[in-house]
Amino acid sequence: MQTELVFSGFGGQGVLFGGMVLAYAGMDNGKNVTWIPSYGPEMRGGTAHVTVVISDEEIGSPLTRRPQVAVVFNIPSMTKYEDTVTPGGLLIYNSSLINHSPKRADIRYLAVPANDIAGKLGNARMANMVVLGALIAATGLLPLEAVCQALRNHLPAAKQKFVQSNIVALQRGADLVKNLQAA
Amino acid sequence: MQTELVFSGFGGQGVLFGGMVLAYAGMDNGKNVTWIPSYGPEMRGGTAHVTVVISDEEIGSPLTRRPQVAVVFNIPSMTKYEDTVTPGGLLIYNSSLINHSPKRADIRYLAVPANDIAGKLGNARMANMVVLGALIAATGLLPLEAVCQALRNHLPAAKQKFVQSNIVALQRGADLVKNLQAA
Amino acid sequence: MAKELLKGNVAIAEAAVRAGLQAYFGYPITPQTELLEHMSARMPELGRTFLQAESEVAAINMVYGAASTGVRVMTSSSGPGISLMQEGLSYIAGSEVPAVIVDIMRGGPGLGNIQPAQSDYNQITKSAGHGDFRPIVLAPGTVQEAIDHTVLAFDLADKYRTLVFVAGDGMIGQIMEPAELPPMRQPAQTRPAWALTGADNRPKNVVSSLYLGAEKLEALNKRLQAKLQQIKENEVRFEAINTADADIVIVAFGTAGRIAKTAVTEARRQGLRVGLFRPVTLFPFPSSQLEKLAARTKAMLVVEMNAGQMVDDVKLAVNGKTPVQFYGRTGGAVALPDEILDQIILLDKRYPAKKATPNGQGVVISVA
Amino acid sequence: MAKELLKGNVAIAEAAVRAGLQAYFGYPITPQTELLEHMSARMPELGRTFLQAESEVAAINMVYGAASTGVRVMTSSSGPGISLMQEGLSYIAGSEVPAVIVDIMRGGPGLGNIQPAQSDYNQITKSAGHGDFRPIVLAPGTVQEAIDHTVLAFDLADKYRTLVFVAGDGMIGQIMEPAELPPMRQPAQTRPAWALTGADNRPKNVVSSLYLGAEKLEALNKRLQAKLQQIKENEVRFEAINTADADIVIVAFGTAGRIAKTAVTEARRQGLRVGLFRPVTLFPFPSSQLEKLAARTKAMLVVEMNAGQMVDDVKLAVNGKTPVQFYGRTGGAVALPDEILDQIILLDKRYPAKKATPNGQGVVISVA
Amino acid sequence: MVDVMMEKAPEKVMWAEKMVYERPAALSDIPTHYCPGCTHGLIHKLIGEVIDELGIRQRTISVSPVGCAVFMYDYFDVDGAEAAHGRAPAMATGIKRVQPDNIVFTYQGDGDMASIGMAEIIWAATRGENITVFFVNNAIYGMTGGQMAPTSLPGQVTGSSPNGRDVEMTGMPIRMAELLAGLPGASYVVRRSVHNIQTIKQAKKAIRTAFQVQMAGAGFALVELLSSCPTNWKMTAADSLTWIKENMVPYYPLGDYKVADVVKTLNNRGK
Amino acid sequence: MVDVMMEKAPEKVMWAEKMVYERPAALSDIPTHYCPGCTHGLIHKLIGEVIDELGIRQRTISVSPVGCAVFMYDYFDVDGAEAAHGRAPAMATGIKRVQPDNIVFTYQGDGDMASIGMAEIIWAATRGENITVFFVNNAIYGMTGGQMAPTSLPGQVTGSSPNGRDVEMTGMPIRMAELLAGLPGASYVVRRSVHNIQTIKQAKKAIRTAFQVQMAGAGFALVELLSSCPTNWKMTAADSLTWIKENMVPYYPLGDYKVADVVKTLNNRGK
Amino acid sequence: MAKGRIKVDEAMCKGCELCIMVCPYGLIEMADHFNAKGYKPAVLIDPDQRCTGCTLCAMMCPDAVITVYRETKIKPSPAYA
Amino acid sequence: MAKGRIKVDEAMCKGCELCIMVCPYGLIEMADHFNAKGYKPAVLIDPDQRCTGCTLCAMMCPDAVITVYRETKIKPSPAYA
Ligand SMILES: Cc1ncc(C[n+]2csc(CCOP(=O)(O)OP(=O)(O)O)c2C)c(N)n1
Ligand SMILES: Cc1ncc(C[n+]2csc(CCOP(=O)(O)OP(=O)(O)O)c2C)c(N)n1
Ligand code: SF4
Ligand code: SF4
Ligand code: SF4
Ligand code: SF4
Ligand code: SF4
Ligand code: SF4
Ligand SMILES: [Mg+2]
Ligand SMILES: [Mg+2]
Repeated sequence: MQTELVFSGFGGQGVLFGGMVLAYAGMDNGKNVTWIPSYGPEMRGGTAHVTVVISDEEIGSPLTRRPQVAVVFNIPSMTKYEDTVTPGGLLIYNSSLINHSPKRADIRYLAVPANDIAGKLGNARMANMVVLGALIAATGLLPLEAVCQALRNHLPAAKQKFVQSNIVALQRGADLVKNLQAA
Repeated sequence: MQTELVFSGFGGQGVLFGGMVLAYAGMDNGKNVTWIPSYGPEMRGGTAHVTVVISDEEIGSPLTRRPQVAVVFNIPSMTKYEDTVTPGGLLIYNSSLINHSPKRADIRYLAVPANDIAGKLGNARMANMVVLGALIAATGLLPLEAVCQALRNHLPAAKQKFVQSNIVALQRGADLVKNLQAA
Repeated sequence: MAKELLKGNVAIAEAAVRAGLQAYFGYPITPQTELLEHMSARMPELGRTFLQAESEVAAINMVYGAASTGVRVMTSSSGPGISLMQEGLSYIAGSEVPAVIVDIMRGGPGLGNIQPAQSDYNQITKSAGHGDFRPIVLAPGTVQEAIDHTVLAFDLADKYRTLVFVAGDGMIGQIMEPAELPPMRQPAQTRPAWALTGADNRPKNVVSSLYLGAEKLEALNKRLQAKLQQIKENEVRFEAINTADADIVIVAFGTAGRIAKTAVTEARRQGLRVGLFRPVTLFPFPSSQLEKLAARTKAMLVVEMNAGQMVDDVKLAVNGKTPVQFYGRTGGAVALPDEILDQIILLDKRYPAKKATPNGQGVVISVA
Repeated sequence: MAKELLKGNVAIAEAAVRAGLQAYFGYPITPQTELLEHMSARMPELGRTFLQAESEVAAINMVYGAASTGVRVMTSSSGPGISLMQEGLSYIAGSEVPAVIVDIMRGGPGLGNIQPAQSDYNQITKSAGHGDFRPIVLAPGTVQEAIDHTVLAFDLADKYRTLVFVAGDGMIGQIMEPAELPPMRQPAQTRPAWALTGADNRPKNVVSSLYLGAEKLEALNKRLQAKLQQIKENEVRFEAINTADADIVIVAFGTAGRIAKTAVTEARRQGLRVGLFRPVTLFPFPSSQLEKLAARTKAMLVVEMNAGQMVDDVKLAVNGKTPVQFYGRTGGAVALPDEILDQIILLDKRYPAKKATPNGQGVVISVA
Repeated sequence: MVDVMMEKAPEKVMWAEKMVYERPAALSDIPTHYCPGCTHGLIHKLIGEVIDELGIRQRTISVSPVGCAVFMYDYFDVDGAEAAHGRAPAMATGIKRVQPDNIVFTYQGDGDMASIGMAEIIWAATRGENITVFFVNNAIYGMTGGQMAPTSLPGQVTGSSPNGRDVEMTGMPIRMAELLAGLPGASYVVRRSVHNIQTIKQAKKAIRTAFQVQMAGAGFALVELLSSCPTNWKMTAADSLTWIKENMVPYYPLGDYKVADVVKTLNNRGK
Repeated sequence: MVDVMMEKAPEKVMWAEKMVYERPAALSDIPTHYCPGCTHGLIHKLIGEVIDELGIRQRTISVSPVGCAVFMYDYFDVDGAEAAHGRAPAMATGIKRVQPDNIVFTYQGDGDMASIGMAEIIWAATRGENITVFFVNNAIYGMTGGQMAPTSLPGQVTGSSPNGRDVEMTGMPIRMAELLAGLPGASYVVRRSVHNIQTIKQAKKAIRTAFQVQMAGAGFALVELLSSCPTNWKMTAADSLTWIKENMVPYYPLGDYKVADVVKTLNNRGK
Repeated sequence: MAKGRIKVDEAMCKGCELCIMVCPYGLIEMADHFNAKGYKPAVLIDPDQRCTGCTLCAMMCPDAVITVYRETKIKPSPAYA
Repeated sequence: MAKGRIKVDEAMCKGCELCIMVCPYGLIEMADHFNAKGYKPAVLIDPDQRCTGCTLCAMMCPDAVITVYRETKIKPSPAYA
């Protein structure tokens, strides 16, 4: 099994970090993973993308034209990636910033009011973790606990103090999906 | 017909210039000619060589391993070129500076006390013209007058004042050979 | 050691440190800058030399200096910086001191952009600046390989007293994937006999690329060419996947090579007999290995992230024994598996299967 | 105009002046220095720009600047200096401004020496620094050709907005032989539409090699490759002597080519059917012309003043259709006619005459 | 361009709304890629204003550096060239020597000019090339993401001096204005800043003079401008300006380092 | 090495012949390729004498330039590297940084250092590299046959300034000692000459100090030496020395341009 | 005091807040909404018309996105008489 | 005055004449013959033993080919006593 995911948003929205946590979790769970950002002099202020591949096999191409999952944090990213998601795939978007009417019928959409939720948790910068939690819950790609553990394992010492609040954010994102699914 | 000549001596002995006058004379007489010096950071103090080719045909190689004529102005040049002259060829040497017993029987040697003659003419720097005059006389490569005319045609204006004394030196060199031949 | 999630640039830097690197000199340039940044933290920590040079010209000449003392030394850069190093590279080549250069290629020509590319293939494999020399060039396709190649690069550099390039691209530099770092080796405590360390109780040593007089310089060149010959004989490395029964062989290196793997897998899934030949050493190029394959394949497809450079080496290797097709993307664009697959399908239709010929020699078809 | 006895370096300089050169920027280096010195006298005399730059790096970037304004501009150097120009060359290539570079090659690698060599063939024909570009390369064999090529270089540079090299060697630079200079052309009074002259009554012009985003840079590269293709189709130049009935064809360029003429003459005298194929454009390489010859010849002998560089282009051209043998001298040594003749004789004995095959296609013999 | 709009009917005096500041025409109407609050933009604006005021837009040619200002040619509505890293002075030399009637200016960062481009700037100044140079000193390599620059301050933490610039290893930061002022070929060399309104005004004046020097054929003119890099300094835009004032200005004193006599004459004329 | 030889039988006092000057041991026993009377040789000799006197031959590493001194590694009996044109300071940096116990010196001509190598020398000085640099200023490109150097004097006729150096076009000759002295990283920067016995003695002293600075780990030391090029100046060796005195010294004043406090201490200790 | 106003080009504003810093009357604030580039643009909040059109904000704006207008007395031209 | 003499390494001398220039007593001249490199070497012509061994010539010689000897008083050592 191989899953290709794209994360995209403004620089500063924690896009790259969200993808990296997922990659760590995949690696710790014995998967092959690749994480490759777009990079450029316009990073700041511009748009940041990252492609994450999680696979049971050796990963050839770390890039994909048609991801199974796209996670978009702003309108330009929505515009860019909505069409690319592979049929049957999933598009998760930050509905705090994106007001969107789905164009496609052949993919699933998941609206996560990530900034609102994160804001309520007291730190708007954790929107990315909210989305990641939702992603995990919606795809079952990895156990949520694996992602939590990845934070514990790999956040540098100086940042370990944020682990707990990040985990709460992950949880909220996951809960949101569970509630939706329950609904 | 093609003639390949090498001139060799210390820098400052006018070796390159001697070859160039010959090349000019060849060109003015409708021949194909090439003139190619050795060049290097050791030019001064070191040894200067030039290869001149005069030909009725288009000239391919401007270099030769076995010149028909070698004109040597000092001992190192003698050492280097004596062996290279093509059998039947001619080796002209400045006997004012080189005290030499010929090694080979298959080439002709011509000893020209060029510095002595030039010194008597009042300018040791004209030794090269004395040798060139001898060369012309000994080979008949070109009419002597052609060489004199080349000086007139091609010496830059500032040096035209030396034309006449150079011609006298050429003449002395040629006379020497004629006297030898007459002897 | 356990695998870690490592960024290519950082992995190369740390691998070099662990291979006993004594000195690093470099100048920032995207997409290799994390390499320099890692060095700036690690080298001083270990009491070794890190210096951000004033330019790539200075960097390569500092490398030249340090290399002259017989220590392990490296620099890293990308296109424009590598261009500025050409004179220094040529001096290093002519002086026969060992040095490792990492080139994380980006789109060109000129300032171009900073996306991944392989467009410096000719520049780094065909010469080391002016003169007749050619460096060893290793082309990793994964972070693990980047690590392994870096260590290998130092060993080869020392073994042959030569220049070795590790040639990645922006993708290899920027990707993170799990990989294992080598154990830490300390810089060698002794110096080679030729090294400049002071003429104490021995005749003086000289490091120079100046050989006045054609005979002397020709003698140097003969020695260098003999060395290159030896390298050609002993150091060829490549990866061949599914080539045994392949009708079509894709030839691709580095990032293009790893991406092509996905295309090959997909092609096999569709029932096409496709293989992948991935040169790991770009110089020495695995020519005879490719030539052997040529006899059996009905066509080869060379995929590069440039306008067609390695393709000439492939053609030289197969020497007309099989058609060679090229597919390339330029300017930082990357050929993705689906495009490569399209090319495979086209090729498969265009060429009839090759009949085995007596001596294993195929019918020669001229290729445009 | 009458023929004059001209030194190659001076002849090139004066030819450039007469081709309407508006600016020269350069830095002294043997064996091209007379070229710069001639410019230092002539250009100011004509009210044009001569500037001795602080380095070759500065020189090529001054050339880049002047070229951006649409005037005829050139520089000249030799190996080490050409290496230092690589980055600037790549910028010029990426910006598509016309410029002429004279490379009077000397022995390498490194400081090497100042004797004539052809060892920068790969460096100047396979790339212009980093990135995918290749300049047009003209290789004169005589002073007259050096003059003609210089004038042609400017015309081609303007026509294609490209880099053009005149690639000589120390021998071409230092030799004197009779040649005729072209008539004096004044620098053009008008500037091309793209040139930087001030955005007065027109939209602004930009000269840049920066194309952020792979699509944009790929579009540039497609345009550049299309240009190179056009150049390949229209600008191939070569000289073929006695090739019509030749069993053996010598392939050599520049000085090696002219020296080989003497060997061919001598070989014919000895009854051997030998011809000479002399590529005049090294890029575009006369591949199809050579390929045609390959069908008929029993072997080709490539002679170069290097360790074997153009020989790969010859092999690529003949694509296995005839054996290709290499004979080279390095480090400033020059292959003389007698050595070449020896090689011809060896080759003649080694290979049987080729039977004409139906389609003009020869038997393929693999060459090491 | 006075945009007159009637308000209510005038009684005795009339009031009209006049545009008193607008984006200079010499700037293109497109957003820059500079980070929020980055004073590269501010310096562009000042240059644009001066170009407008001097009426030289149609004959100006800009030379962009490699650095954050690499796209400068997009931001000015003048002919523009993009130089190789550090080589803008050489490229400008090439342009100006064949186009003496054009006004040629370069714009270079500290990495571009003081590190890789050291030889070219010293030589342009030494020759007294008749060009105008803006040296934007932000004590960091902005574009490549924040490595140590030649002008990074002692102890400054950067991507390539993670423990703070160690001057034992790297030497003290280089003072370009002082260095270049010592060269006989330089006619006008000053240092300014843009960290508050007052310094901005002074900077603009210097930029104006630097162009006037060229217009008068009076030789090499350079304005060093202390500038911010909020992103790589990891500060807000406002804090960055304070950092310039408190940390950079003390090491890089503002002032006139070389004002050749011929320039003084100009200045007087200008008044 | 006192070569004692008995003369006639001594009466009261004994007389012995002592060798009071001989070729320094640090120089190899081979002739140089320098032209007759070229003071490159003289400067080599002084360096050799100092190396002998300081007893550092066994740990010295020389870095040759590209220029007439390119073969310097042949002429000194010390380990030697041959740098690319202008890059000796970078190469020396590479050597010294990994071999701090060696004494590393470079020797560069005016073209090598002041033209193509400007960035590298400024940066070595700025960083305060602990190396010793000899800058041999002969106002000409000797090796390539006499083109204009950055230090060629106004009006000087050279191969590339056939009508005399035109300072309007090329700027005034550059004064390296003054330029480098301004850099904080430089500890010792002086200019000397070798045109007569007195200046030769002063030059030797400066060479000695420049090595001592390095031995003390006190940073960057540079001695500029005015030197002759009889061949390309087209003068006799003797006239060349006069030319230095009459033409070069006025433009390139001899003197100490930077003697850092740490160096002064050294000097006192040396006494 | 002359009356003034400013116009911020919202789409081009980067929300750097430097204009806020220099306005002598504290008349500029950041909007609550994001522009297309993801920044909250500056807005003039001047209910009491205290803006003098002093241009300080415009002088400081790195992105040159502020236009300043000021009311000035003008001599009535004949047309208005 | 101390007595001295110099030895010129003829093969290495380049005949530049700088030693001639500095000898306070004019004791050095150029030989009439050429050495192997083509130069006329310097020779000490000191019939009156005026050379003081002052080393000026050696200090000036660019090619370091002059060795200087000087007679000096030495304390008789016991062995000679
Ligand atoms: C030859 C070369 N080396 C390195 C680079 C990478 N590079 C791009 S911008 C830059 C530094 C820019 O710093 P600075 O000049 O201070 O400008 P800033 O971005 O700070 O304005 C570097 C090193 C390059 N493009 N070319
Ligand atoms: C990159 C490069 N450019 C040019 C040259 C040619 N070159 C050799 S020496 C030299 C100048 C030497 O002049 P200088 O440094 O003043 O030394 P001098 O010979 O006068 O002692 C030049 C330009 C070279 N070898 N390499
Ligand atoms: S990185 Fe720094 S210098 Fe570059 S645009 Fe951003 S703030 Fe400005
Ligand atoms: S050319 Fe000049 S500098 Fe070079 S060795 Fe001769 S005299 Fe000395
Ligand atoms: S013009 Fe002056 S008063 Fe008005 S908003 Fe701007 S700074 Fe404030
Ligand atoms: S200074 Fe300009 S860019 Fe910054 S917030 Fe104010 S208006 Fe917007
Ligand atoms: S040692 Fe003194 S006196 Fe004797 S020859 Fe030399 S300079 Fe003259
Ligand atoms: S100074 Fe030295 S080289 Fe010159 S003539 Fe005297 S002994 Fe000979
Ligand atoms: Mg900066
Ligand atoms: Mg010099």
